[in-house]
Amino acid sequence: GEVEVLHWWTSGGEAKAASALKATLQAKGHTWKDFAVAGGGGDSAMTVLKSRVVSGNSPAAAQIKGPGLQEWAKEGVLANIDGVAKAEKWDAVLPKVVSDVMKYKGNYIAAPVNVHRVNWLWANPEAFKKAGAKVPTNWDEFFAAADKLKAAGIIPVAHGGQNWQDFTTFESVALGVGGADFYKKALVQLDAGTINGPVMLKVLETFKKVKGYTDKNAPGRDWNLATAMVIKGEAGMQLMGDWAKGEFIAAGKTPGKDFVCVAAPGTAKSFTFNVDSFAMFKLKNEANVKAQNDLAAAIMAPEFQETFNLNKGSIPVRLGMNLDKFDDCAKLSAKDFVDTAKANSLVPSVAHGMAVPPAAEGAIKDVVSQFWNTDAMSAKDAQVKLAAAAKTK
Amino acid sequence: MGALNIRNVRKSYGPTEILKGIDIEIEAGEFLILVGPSGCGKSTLLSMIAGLDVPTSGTISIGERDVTYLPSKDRDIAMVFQSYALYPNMTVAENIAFGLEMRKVPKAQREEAVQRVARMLQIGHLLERKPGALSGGQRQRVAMGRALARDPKLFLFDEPLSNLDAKLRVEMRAEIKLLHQRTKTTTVYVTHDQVEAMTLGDRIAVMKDGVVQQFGTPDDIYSRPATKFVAEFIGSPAMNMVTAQRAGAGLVAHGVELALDDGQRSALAGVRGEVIYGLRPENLTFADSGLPGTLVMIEPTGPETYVSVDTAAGQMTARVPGHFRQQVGERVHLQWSPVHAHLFDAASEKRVG
Amino acid sequence: MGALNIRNVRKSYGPTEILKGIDIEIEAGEFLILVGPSGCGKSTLLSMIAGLDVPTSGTISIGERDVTYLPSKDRDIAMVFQSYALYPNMTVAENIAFGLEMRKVPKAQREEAVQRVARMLQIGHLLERKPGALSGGQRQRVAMGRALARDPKLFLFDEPLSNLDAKLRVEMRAEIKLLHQRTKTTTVYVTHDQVEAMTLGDRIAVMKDGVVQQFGTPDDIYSRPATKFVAEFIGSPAMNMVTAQRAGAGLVAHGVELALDDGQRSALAGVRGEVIYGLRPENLTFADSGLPGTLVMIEPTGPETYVSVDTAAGQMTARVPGHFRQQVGERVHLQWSPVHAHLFDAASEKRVG
Amino acid sequence: MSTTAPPAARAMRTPWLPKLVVAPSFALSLFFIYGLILWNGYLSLSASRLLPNYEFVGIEQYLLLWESERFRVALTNMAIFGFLFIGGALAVGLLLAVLLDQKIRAEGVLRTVYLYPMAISFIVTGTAWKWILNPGLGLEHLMQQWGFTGFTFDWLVNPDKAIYCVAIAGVWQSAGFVMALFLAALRGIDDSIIKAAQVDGASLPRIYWRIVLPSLRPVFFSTLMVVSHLAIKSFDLVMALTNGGPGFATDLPATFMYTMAFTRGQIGQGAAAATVMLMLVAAIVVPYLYSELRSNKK
Amino acid sequence: MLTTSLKDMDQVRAGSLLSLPTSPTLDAWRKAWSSACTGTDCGGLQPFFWNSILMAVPAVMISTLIGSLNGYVLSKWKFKGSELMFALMLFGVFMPMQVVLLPMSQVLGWFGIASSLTGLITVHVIAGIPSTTLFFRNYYIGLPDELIKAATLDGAGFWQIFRRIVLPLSVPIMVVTLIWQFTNIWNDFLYGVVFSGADSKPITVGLNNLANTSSTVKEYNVDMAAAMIAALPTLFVYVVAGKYFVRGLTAGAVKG
Ligand SMILES: Nc1ncnc2c1ncn2[C@@H]1O[C@H](COP(=O)(O)OP(=O)(O)OP(=O)(O)O)[C@@H](O)[C@H]1O
Ligand SMILES: Nc1ncnc2c1ncn2[C@@H]1O[C@H](COP(=O)(O)OP(=O)(O)OP(=O)(O)O)[C@@H](O)[C@H]1O
Ligand SMILES: [Mg+2]
Ligand SMILES: [Mg+2]
Repeated sequence: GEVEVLHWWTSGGEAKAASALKATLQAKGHTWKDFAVAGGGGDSAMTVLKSRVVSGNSPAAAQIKGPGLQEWAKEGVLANIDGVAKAEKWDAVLPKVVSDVMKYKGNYIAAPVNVHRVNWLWANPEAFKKAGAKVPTNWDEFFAAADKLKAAGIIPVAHGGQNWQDFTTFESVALGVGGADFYKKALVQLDAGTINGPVMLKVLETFKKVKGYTDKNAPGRDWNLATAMVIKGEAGMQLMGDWAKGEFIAAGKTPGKDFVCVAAPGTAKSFTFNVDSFAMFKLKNEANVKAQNDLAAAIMAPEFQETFNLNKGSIPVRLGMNLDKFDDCAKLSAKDFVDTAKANSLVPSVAHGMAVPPAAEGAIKDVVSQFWNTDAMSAKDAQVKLAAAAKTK
Repeated sequence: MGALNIRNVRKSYGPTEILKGIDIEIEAGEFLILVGPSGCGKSTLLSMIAGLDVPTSGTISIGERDVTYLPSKDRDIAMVFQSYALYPNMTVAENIAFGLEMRKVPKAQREEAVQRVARMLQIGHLLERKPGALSGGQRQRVAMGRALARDPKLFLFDEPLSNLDAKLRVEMRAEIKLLHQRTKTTTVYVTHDQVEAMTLGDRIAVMKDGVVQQFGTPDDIYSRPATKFVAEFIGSPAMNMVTAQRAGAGLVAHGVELALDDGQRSALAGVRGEVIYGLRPENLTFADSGLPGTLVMIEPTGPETYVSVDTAAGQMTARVPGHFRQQVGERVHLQWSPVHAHLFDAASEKRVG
Repeated sequence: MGALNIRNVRKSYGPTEILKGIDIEIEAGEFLILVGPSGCGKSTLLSMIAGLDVPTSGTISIGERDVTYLPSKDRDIAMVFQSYALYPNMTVAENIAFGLEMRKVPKAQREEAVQRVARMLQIGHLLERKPGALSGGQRQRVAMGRALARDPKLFLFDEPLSNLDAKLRVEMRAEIKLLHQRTKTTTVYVTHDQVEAMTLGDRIAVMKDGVVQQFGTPDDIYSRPATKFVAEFIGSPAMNMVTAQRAGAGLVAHGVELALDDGQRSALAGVRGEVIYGLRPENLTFADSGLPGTLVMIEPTGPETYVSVDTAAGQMTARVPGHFRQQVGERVHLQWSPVHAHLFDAASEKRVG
Repeated sequence: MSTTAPPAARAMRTPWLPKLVVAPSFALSLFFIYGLILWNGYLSLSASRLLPNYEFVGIEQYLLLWESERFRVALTNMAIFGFLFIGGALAVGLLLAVLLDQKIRAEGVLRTVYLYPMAISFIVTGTAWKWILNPGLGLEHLMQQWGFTGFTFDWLVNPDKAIYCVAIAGVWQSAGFVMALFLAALRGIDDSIIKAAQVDGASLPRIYWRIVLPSLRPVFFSTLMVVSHLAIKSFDLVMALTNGGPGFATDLPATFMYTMAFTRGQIGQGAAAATVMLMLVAAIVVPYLYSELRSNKK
Repeated sequence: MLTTSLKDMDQVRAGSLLSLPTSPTLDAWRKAWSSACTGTDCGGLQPFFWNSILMAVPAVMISTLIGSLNGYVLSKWKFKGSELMFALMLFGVFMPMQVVLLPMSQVLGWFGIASSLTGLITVHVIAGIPSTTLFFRNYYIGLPDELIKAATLDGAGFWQIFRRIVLPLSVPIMVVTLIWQFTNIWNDFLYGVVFSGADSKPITVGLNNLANTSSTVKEYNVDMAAAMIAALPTLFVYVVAGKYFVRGLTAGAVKG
């Protein structure tokens, strides 16, 4: 059969990883039609996907994640892949938080690929040494360290200019300041009482305080340029998901020595995840359905999970894998993943579309970004707007 | 070849009526001259004959066929535009050959035609130029060439020689005459040149303000102008006009008795009110007696001289051959024969007798 | 007001030389007429005087100032273009007022000037139209108006009356003459109309192929043409030319002895080879004796008639006043007085005597 | 043409062929433009989210839109941006065209240089402008390095000013094309009227202003149309330069619409935004179109 | 940009963006052209480039031709309602392209040309007609009507006048339209990504895939080289077409 796969893994390591998947399928005698659309964290890909579906020309699989899966399923265009899931015992190897996302009305409709941890803090030890600061573990320490860095003429926090970057910082602050339960209530369930509560106000204030430690050229900067600032020691630290590691490694730095990865302040016991997954679309051709099932199986196979995540910097979504080949940051991530899953402090990332439906997500992000960028806006105002945005359906 | 029949043609641009009911009919093979003051509607009429514009009302037929609404390209007409309308992107040769090409004339024949008209119009050396690199007269000749290369049912010429020097004009005029004698193609020709009008035309239509004032042979028009307007318009310098009062059977202007012959006298019998007494400058001669006056202007033009004289009956211009020996200010006498006088009813401006 | 001085001006377009060293000098206030066959370079010369083009070599001065390279707008010149070059986006009134506006003439004065020229050119009712809605002659008058509205150092007219009817042309000619007499503005005027050339000009320059053939007063040009070309070019119908051989002190053409007076005889003494004997049509008369011939063509033009006669010395055209009573084919005799004969050296085509 | 021509006259003046020639394009545009406007209008009244869906909900989407602060920002930006961009592009383009029309030697090179910004992918354009306008890297940095320490230029990162940066970049990008359009028209003009104006004593700027440009009126009209079209559609530009940021300070209706319809799965909302935008455009363009076509008839 | 594309990766990361390359190398160009990954395929931009050519050339030609024909009719063969027709078409210029994406794909689906080169060309042609018509129509308005009249008299029909008189006089506007259409179509991303098939994707999609990484290291030098490659054909078109901005096309045509 033939599988057409829509994804936005187009460059470098990602592309290599995707090629591995392609090879697996080709080994099983299927053809792989590559439909790669990069850009905007998948925005363009979504556009394409929609028009493909509308023209009655769906691909076999498409990279969709989080609540988006549910929305697509609701439109009735996704296929049920329980057959593969049963055979491969997905229920057993996936944390429930993750598998829930992959199901619609109890049936698997998508196969997960990897787990990114979003609540990381990346720091340049050199810079910290120079400033005489220590890598923070909570927000008070964070600001103390930031002050010292600033005093040493180093930009304390490297930051970029897209709204998801703003929100990555925001959700780390929320998790660190409010804790996992608050996070879930406020940002996953969008509970109005919590959003209007005092904790949220504190979160917002803290968040705005971080802004003070970024440089004024941040708007419009790509995240990797912000990372480069940390690498070069122009900046001390950056709040960013584990993909930032790729930049450090590509620059020839070693984890633990040239840079450190720690959980974002106050979030060591929690884990905001960002899971990439492939939704399977309803197909007409039998042979292609077979190929589609093989694709789903292959995605969850340990070999692919390993190759892919090694390349991508993330960790396998499948529990209980051998992580010998992974680096220390990944190992820590994997350990926390399991632990937090047990402790019920494994939370989905809003910034990366894991927690709330896109419409609400967009509206919330708008408010947070506006708050971040508008010096005149008070935390109180932001809170009111946030509450309004949370009501978006 | 076809006769041309224009019946009650009117044309308005918005609220203003340009042509006010034109009726002209000529036989197949005739040469019609259109003359009239600037802006009287000559070009407008031509473009309706050509099918470039439609009359507001009235019909136009060529031969037996009503062509009023027939598209231009099906009328088989060749035209010289007053504004030339050369194709700027084509060379002179291509401009000339274009009409033939459109009518699928074989290449060899086209080239021959180009050569023929180029010789006729003396533009052989310009064939490879674009119109932008030509002088005014050369452009006009190319515009002519475009029409002459063809062998149409009807030729329309809109002042085709106006930008040529006198010598060339004479030659071109002769060529056109020759061509017409050979092919007998019905032709409509607009001109301001009296010599052209008189020598080329079988018939002349004199227009004014969208109305045909007189339609007749050149000789008719010149020797028996139907209206005061035609009389003044044709002939240069213009006919001298004296407004005269009836005095018994005769005419008097400012105390001067104007000579009349018997025919004129009887014709005048039916006219009430004032009469206009017209004399062409070439019919005035200087003599020892006659109407006295003072020389006020002497304009030598070469072969003849225009002499203006202030008389009791008003200023009169005489046209005399060769040099004129007297000086401005001298007293002279004008004489003429009454047969040369043209009489018009001052009220209707129509010819009397 | 300034004299115009053109010194050895040459102009080439690519390899072809259009003007081959023009030398013309006129006094302040003079009226210069440029004539010459189509394509001889008249418009080119005007556009160099206007500063729209630069000579390849030579200089042009106006007054005391060398303006060869001075931009047009600083020369204070008004010009009528042969191609009109009206501003299509402006109304007639705006077209006329534009030059004044550019010279910062106050609005009231501009409007007055527009009214003045509109009256003069009879285009008062057209002032609000765009050029696109005008007839050919009306456009030409607007082009005139644009120049006449101004009061420049120098007027340049490039065939300004070619598309007007004879009557209007006479009136316009008179207006121009009047204007010139009043303002005494130096003027260069291109025309193909002999009457205009003879009546308006203080001086005439006859050009041919980029060379000035003769430069002199109208009378000079007409009665003493310097070359065979000038003799043929000025005057319509053209001068009759007979190629004659020396026979003793006299001249013989095809066995016919041609009359000469004493001055001519002695002037001819220095000439070797053939001689061209020229006679203007108006100097030929019909008589009972003289050069015999057969009538071959009779063209009545109204005031006079052109008569072509086949003689032993070649075909000759005579211009006779009024109607001509004889018929084609009849035998006639031509007579003339030797004082009217023009003699040219056949080799150099220069005037003899 | 006269207004009272009999029916046959009209028939003669317009044979069927020309009509046949424009018919397909006309049908296509009717179908795609007006069909889609209707379709879109309907969607704006539906509950469409991720995919089009025809459940009718009335004007709910418009109410939502009315309350959306982001949409209001987008409209305001459109006005500011549209004005600056259209004005700027026309002015700069015209100036360049006139300069290039002066028979200068390097015309070919300059023309390409001016046009080229339009050709470069927005990915690159955006990056380049980000450098230039970024206070820490570009202009401000450079000026400060040269010793003008007081020089600040932080518009790009200032939410209130960023839209001006977008306009500047927009002008830079499209002025070249405007130039090309004008240049084409200038080249179609017969020199003789320019000569006449010189003789009339007009200086070069005056000639252009009074004679040449007025006769470019139809082309001016095309240009204005295209530039406004660019303004309304400046999607790529914003995306590349600011991605709508800081925050959504540089959002334009086009980006708003796209985000709503495709990123956020609120097609109904996007459709409503599109409808509002089209109506606004129509309110401005239709009278202009009308007057322009009227006056051309003459 | 050029300088960056000539640098190697180490220098890119180390140096300031404005510095000159210390050891210029064409590696980035080579990589961008033939071996950079744009998904699971690592064939560089090469295939995309040819796709774009295959798409842009016919789409530009067709839309320009249609535009000039429409313009010709709407300016020189006016009929009752033609002005209205023009106005209606013109309004299409303002259609936001995002709005048409979904319905257009539906329609293309019906015709069975969704996700194909043909479909993409069709979309570009349709999208281009309003502006090309606008350009030509307004340019032709300025051509003297007398020329059309003279040609009709010479016996030329609708097509002959177009081919022999009008087209030769439209060189400058033709150049502009070609430039406009080529640039738009060549640089279009949205239509290209939505309406093309897996193996007919245009260069912008390739470039975008190459330059946009969600989470791995950026190779600026390759990105820049790729961007340059993608921009070269337009440069070529500008230089070549630009030569035809000839002067004074209608000189000597009419008096007036
Ligand atoms: N751009 C050009 N390139 C080449 N030759 C040209 C150009 N413009 C004019 N000529 C030639 O120069 C010569 C002189 O042209 P000019 O317009 O001065 O003639 P003219 O005396 O005004 O003639 P006319 O009485 O016909 O207007 C002509 O033979 C013409 O063909
Ligand atoms: N498009 C138009 N709109 C309004 N009036 C027009 C239009 N075209 C011509 N006219 C007017 O119609 C009248 C007749 O024009 P036409 O061109 O037929 O005159 P004409 O007899 O050829 O004059 P000329 O000898 O000056 O060429 C003129 O008064 C002119 O102003
Ligand atoms: Mg006329
Ligand atoms: Mg001339």
